[in-house]
Amino acid sequence: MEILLAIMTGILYAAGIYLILRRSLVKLIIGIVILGNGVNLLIFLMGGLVKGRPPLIPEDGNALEGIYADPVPQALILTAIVISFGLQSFAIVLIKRAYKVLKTDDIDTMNKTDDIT
Amino acid sequence: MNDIIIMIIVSLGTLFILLAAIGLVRMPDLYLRMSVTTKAATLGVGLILIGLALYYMETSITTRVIAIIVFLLLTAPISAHVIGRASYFVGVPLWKKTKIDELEGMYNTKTHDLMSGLEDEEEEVEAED
Amino acid sequence: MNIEDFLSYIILPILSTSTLLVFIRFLMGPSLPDRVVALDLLITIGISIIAVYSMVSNRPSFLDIAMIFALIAFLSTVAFSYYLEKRKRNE
Amino acid sequence: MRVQFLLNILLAIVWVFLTGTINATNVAFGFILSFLVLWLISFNERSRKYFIIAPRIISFAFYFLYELIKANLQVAADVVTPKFYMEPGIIKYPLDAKTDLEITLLANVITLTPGTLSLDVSDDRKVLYIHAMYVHDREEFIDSIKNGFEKRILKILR
Amino acid sequence: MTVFLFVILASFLFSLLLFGMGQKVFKRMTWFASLLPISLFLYFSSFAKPIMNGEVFNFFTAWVPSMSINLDFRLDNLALLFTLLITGVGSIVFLYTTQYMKGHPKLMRFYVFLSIFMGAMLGLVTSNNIITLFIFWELTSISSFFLIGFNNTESSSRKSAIIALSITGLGGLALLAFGVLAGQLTGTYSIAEMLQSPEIFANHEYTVYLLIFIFLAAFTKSAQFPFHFWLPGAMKAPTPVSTYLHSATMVKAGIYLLLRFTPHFQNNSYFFTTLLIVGAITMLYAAFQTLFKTDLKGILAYSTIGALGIMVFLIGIGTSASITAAIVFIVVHALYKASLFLVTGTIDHQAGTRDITKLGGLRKVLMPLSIAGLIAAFSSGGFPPTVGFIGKDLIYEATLNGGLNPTVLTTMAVLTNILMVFAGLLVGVKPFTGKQPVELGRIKKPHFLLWFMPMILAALSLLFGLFPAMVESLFTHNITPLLTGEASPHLAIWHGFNLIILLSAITIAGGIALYFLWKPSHKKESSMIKFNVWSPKSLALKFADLFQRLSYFLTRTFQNGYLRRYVLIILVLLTLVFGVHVFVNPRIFLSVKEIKELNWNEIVILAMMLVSVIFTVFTKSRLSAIAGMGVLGYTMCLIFVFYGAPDLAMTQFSIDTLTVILFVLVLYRLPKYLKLSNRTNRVRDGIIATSFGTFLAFTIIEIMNETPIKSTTEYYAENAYILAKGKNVVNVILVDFRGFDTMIEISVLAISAIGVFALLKLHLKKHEK
Amino acid sequence: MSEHLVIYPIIVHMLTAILLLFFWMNPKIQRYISILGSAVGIIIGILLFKEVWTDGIQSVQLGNWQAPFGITMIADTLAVSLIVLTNIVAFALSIASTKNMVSTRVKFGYHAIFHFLIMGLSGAFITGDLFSLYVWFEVIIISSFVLLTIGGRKIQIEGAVKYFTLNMISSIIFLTGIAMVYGATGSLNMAELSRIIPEMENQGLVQTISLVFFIGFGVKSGVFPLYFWLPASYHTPPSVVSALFAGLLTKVGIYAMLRVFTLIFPLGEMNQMILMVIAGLTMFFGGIGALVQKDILRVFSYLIICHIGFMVGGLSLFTEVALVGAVMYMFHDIIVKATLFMMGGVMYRIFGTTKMENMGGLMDNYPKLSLLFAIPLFALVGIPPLSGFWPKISLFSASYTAGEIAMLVMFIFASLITLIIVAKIWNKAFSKNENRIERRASFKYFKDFSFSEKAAYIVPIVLLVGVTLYYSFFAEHFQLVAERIGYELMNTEEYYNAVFGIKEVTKL
Amino acid sequence: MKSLILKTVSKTLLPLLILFSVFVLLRGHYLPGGGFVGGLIAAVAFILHAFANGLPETKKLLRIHPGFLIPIGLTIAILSALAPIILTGDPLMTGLWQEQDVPVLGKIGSALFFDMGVYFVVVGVCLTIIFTISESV
Ligand code: NA
Ligand code: NA
Repeated sequence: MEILLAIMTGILYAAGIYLILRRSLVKLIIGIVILGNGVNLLIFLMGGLVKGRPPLIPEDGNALEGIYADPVPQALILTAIVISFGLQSFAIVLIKRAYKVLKTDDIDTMNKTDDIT
Repeated sequence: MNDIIIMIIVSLGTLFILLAAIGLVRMPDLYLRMSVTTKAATLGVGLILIGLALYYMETSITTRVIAIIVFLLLTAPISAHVIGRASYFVGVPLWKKTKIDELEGMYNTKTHDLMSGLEDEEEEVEAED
Repeated sequence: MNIEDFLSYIILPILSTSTLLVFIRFLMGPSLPDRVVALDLLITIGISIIAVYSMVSNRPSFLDIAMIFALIAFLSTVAFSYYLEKRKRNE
Repeated sequence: MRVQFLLNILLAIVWVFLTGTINATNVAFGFILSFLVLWLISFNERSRKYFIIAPRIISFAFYFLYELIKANLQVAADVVTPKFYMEPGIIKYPLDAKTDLEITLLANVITLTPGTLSLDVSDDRKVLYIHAMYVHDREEFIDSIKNGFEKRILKILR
Repeated sequence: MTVFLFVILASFLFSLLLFGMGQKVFKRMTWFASLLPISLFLYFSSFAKPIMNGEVFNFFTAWVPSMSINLDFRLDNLALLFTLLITGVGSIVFLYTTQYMKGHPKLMRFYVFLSIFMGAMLGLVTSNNIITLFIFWELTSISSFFLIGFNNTESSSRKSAIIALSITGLGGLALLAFGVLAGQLTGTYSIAEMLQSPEIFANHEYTVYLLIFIFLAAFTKSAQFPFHFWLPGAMKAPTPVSTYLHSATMVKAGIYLLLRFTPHFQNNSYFFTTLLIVGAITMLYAAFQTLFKTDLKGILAYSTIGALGIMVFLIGIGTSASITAAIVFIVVHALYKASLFLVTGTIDHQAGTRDITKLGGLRKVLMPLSIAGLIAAFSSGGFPPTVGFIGKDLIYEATLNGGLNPTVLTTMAVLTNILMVFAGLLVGVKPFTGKQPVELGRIKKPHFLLWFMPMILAALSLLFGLFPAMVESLFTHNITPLLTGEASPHLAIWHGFNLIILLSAITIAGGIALYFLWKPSHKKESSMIKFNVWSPKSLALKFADLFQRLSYFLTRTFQNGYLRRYVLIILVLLTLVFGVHVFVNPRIFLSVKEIKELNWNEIVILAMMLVSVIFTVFTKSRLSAIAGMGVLGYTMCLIFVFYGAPDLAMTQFSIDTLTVILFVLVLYRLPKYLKLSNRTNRVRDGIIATSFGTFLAFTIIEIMNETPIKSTTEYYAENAYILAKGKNVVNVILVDFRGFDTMIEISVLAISAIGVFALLKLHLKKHEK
Repeated sequence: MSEHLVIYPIIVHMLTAILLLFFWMNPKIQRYISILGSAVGIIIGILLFKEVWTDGIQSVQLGNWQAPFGITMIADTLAVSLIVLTNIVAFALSIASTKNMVSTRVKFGYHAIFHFLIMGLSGAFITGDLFSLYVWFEVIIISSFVLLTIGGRKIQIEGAVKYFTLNMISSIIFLTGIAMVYGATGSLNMAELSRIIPEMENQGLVQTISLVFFIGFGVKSGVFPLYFWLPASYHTPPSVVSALFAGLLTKVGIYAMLRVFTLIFPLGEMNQMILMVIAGLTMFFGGIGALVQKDILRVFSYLIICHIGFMVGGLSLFTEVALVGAVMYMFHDIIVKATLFMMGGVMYRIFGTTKMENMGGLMDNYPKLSLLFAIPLFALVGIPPLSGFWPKISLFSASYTAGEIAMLVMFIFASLITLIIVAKIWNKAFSKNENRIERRASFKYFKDFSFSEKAAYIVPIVLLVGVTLYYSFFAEHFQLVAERIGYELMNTEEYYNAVFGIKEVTKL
Repeated sequence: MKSLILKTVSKTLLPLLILFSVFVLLRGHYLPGGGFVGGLIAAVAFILHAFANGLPETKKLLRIHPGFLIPIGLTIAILSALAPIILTGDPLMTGLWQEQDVPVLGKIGSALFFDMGVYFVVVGVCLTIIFTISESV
């Protein structure tokens, strides 16, 4: 499973990248969301996969014993998820705003910023 | 003994879920699919959860199972209702063998008003586009 | 066959298969509501999977995930419906 | 005021259920918490009596369960067999239920039962539109609901 | 020390004082500015005596000691020569300007720049720290930029200023490079102390860079071919500026630098040979150019370049005689050229033109001025008994005894000098002789200062010519040994009949003949224009233009406004990183065993994940894409559930739901789906994305084979409950072990909420934008 | 209390921001709070600096969890110097914001986000944890993103889209790098990583991960060819905001590079080579970009890129002297770039445009202002002894030591092209005669400003110019600091010891 | 959305969901959950209410602007982080714990307050974002 998930991570990155390279702002944001999923999966993998053993100390115990899933990457992913949510929500609103102001969601028409004028 | 009961209940639940899944694939139109899935799946999940409550036999778990079932009973029909309504509204077609459609023409597409047909005939329904 | 084996070798695969079937509907569509309904059902099945998995791995706390699923899954359905109606009105 | 109090108690019970610990402090905590919640979202509208008659509720629950399983089996049979026996249609169902709660409860129960799906309520609340899988006869279908779910629900709520 | 530092800084403070006075106050006391150069001249004169006796003064204050950059000044005879020139000519120019620019609205600003320039120049020639020297060097370039562009309303003078600054700026940076390298190699920034490491300058791995940089610095500043072209352009500046900066002082900074480092490069023949060649080319080229100019200042500009060429040429010969000649020639040139410039300035001021073809017969009105012009012209031409004669003598003496090829050197010197005679006469004599053209109209008599100031300089030319011992004892006596280690030849106006005298005579005769035979005209000037295409200036401008166009092209190519292109570049780079890694360092750990161990659930999840990704990417409807995203998130949840991350599953699920809601709320406003990008693009992007994903997957698999020691994780497992009193270790990490991350994380959320609110609600009124 | 000083730079701005949120609807009070917060920030910065200077590197283990288990906050000389400079810039800009930001903007949280941004910067400088660094970066990105889009005009939105996308991608790349580091080492503590990574057997992997970080930081710091978001967006927001960005944002990328490539992935020959090429190209493309631009803010934007090359170049040479040069350049650049964009704002108010073609006559009409503006402009070029000059000595000399004459040539090229560009600006805006273009209706020109409005525009510039002049004439102070930083960066024991509480601090 | 059914159910779900969110918040330290997920659920409750009843209704219900919850939450969080500095002189974020267990909640510590801060911020943020978007057409 590890290897397949690693490949899956690669696929998520690839998909995210491909979407970011499209012309639609919406696709771009979806691409970023997918990339975010890819990163999360990557972090998750980097902790090592452990099946069915969440890092919860049993009610009658004082410490995690035996095999358990690495809690650190989980904490990292949680933080990362929340942060990307903040950024994404702003980005989604930016699409709205961009559409209102620029009347399009085609990225290729947004090239006035770099004109030499 | 207990295990057997749990196994039966869970199997039953699973079966209903499988049924819902098959129904979702097989049924010819959206409304029928929803008709099949909402309940079969809700029932299935409910049964499995009951099996779970029996499996653990702890108050805290049982109460939570009940909570989930209540939630499901509250929310599942809501989902079906809102999506069904919206689908009809945007014109998702009915199966060709549908016998009657008494909802046809009752929605006002501009205002989303829904008539009953029992009003004292006051206004004309705007023709649909 | 004890119950855990039964659950993991018979029930879970069936649930997975159901998931797959629903997913096929998701892919087939044809309309957006079809997909939304499929998504909704996916999540419902997910609740079952989590419940069963909780028994298999003897982790009652997984039930909490199921609880969250049950609670807020319908919200995206509501949102999609909202979208469909709004868009229709805008056209 | 009374309704609020009842609701408060109801929520406190839900809390106790959620936490799964039954003792005085937890009940008290649940009560205070639900009081706060209710205060926060206090309903301004006048509500009718809520969940008063327990036995009716229980009997209704069993009836519902029975209907649920019965209908499920019927639908199941249709789903797994190759040929479709269904005759679907959208029916205009005249409502006796009047209040929000009555209508909603009825609609949801109808939806939860396999083979039927409440699509919408007309704005004047006179009609519930139901999509049904087996409409052999329109009037018969309406009657089955009238005498089944609607009657029971109204009995509980009125 | 304090006094000396104050003296160096005085000009800057003085300029601030002037700026503070404001234009109105200053207008009524323009003479006030001249106090500065005069008092400084007097101050430096006070050192003349001890320095003539061989004394050297050092002034040292630490400034940035950790970099060994110090206010380290050293007043030796060479420095004294320049300080006297700077303050002396400065005094004259300052006084002259009071009348020349009388009533000019920006006179105060002019004096401010001029004072800054003077201070910079004084600092430059007295610095013993090469970095400090560079600092003052740059300041001269900058003040020169301001002064050339002083007539700020004329685009031509602004353009000239920028060209001058570009060239001298390049030189300045080269000087910094030289200074830092020399400092690095010798271990000191002190110019005097650098002498203790002669091998560095003679023969070292890096000596070639030292040479390149010092030449670049000196040649640009002293307008050597092919960098000379900024100097004629600099004549756009008011005449006093041309007098002061671009003939008498600043342009000699390069010469000063070369002289200063002559001892260091004593054993480096490349140093001298290069100087010789460049100097020769410059002097011949520039002198030749004077034939085709009609503007008096143009003629003077080229003759200045020629003179600078002669100085470099002389230093290049590298003998004590040539160095002595160079030193004397500096004095000679400063006196006559400044004088001629001022004469030109007065002519311009009174007659309103500098066109030589339109000038003539001014001697009647401008009698005293014509005398000054005549003397200056004679000194320029090397007529006895002016000091120019001595200078020319020394040049020939140097070339005749020059090591390389005396005949060639002498021939070149004679040719140049003939042209210099011509140029001097043209400027100093021609406007006053002959008939006054009618177009000039009635010419007013100039203010006393406008003829007296050039007269002083002319008189000095005469004085030094008559008493060469003054020059010798003041300067050459000490400087030549300082620079060459050998005694300087005795200066005299008459050495008896010899080859040198003969050459002098030939030069003068040739020059006079040319003056009478060759009449400058606009026709001749324009006939030269066709050769201008190949002049260094037009080549440089062409290069600049080409560079500008290349810049435009490159900038537009890279920064073309297309976001997708930008993204593509970043991703291609990243793909390369991983790709190179995979190919250079292949470690493949795929095992079939793992695939066999898969169970049905996992296969379903993976399949769903894969297909939902593909679906999301390729679906033609936005909403379907979002639904696909939802499924993807859902499968992630399942993975989190199966692999022991309940909190993650919960959070991922709720966030996904919220994201869907957000999208949905926003999207219904958008138009139907997008135009598709063309096929080539899609294929290209597909290839990049796929290869990126592939390489990344390989790298991830490789990393998964590392076996890190997870001491942190173990610590959390043991202590989460005991020390932090929580049983959900993930939550304990979030609120305790790494709690501050969460604090920041909620700040991020807060900011984004404010942002959303502001973005949608804030509508600025027009005037607020 | 004083042992907690390390985190106060963060806390001050966080509390200020929160307080500002409570006064959401009261712009007047917000302005005072903002200025006060920044002032306190400066004081705390200076106190912390003093402490670090006298007692060596300071660290705090958040949550009282010994390293590497908690998050370490650590202030070494580099961090604390940047904190001080950041707060100075923040203070100046707070003053500027009083009149520069219309009150409608203030009502939408401008000041709060401003302080969140400063908090983010401080956090990024101080944190000793790799993942925390990421989190701080996100604070910076989101706040800058909000500041960039507030009041969104058309071009602002376009710029924001580019800014967002590329920065988001860079974050993802950075996070990918962090994940890989964690996967390979099991640690996130930078000090601990500095000991684990050199011991790793698979150095090829280390090399690759380090490049992932380089690309991530490269986007943020704006190196070639990753800088495209910068010229696309920096000219779009109000001048105070672009001043903040110009002064501080890209520098955070550089800071991260300095930190990561000395502590965690000390540059090897290969990476040195890569960085060197990138630095050269950055200077080249930044320079030529600035050369062809016609809008003064765009010129400044490209100059930011061009000058990033100096810092990356300094890092790439990877000697103590070179790092000193890079750090010195960073100090200078923070102040001067912020000043320039403020100045651009004033010029916009004077001319009603930022196009250089339509400017002119500053020197004649505003001589004192011109003198003021000349200082940052010429400091930018590095006209000695102004601030831009001092780093060059170290950079030049490090180029020789490393035997990289090509690097030196690029430094010279960048300096020269800057010189030419600044001269061009001077000619067009200051010295050329006034361009009589039609006055914009409903636009408040500088000359129509009240005294307090003028002051709000000019006082911050004077303040920052004062710092520049201080740097210029007392470069020794900065140089000593930079030398200590160079030492600390190249000798990581002190950092390690400070994190792990080992008390044998060897003083410089 | 104009749906009677949805409207009615949303009113029932609202208190339930809020209750549940508090539950999730309080048990986070021991079991999956915590301030973040809790906050999200509370937000979802109000969002659902808004979907069903329209935004003005929901706002009336809330009385204060949800954005106001953000600084409140941040203040709670930062105060609980600063508490150790002020009270015991320990570094920022050091956990302070009461000796005895409190009924229902278990041990009360600064971490709990911190999580509460998170909860409020999350509610405030989600509601601000969603409401703002819904309001601006
Ligand atoms: Na059938
Ligand atoms: Na039903």
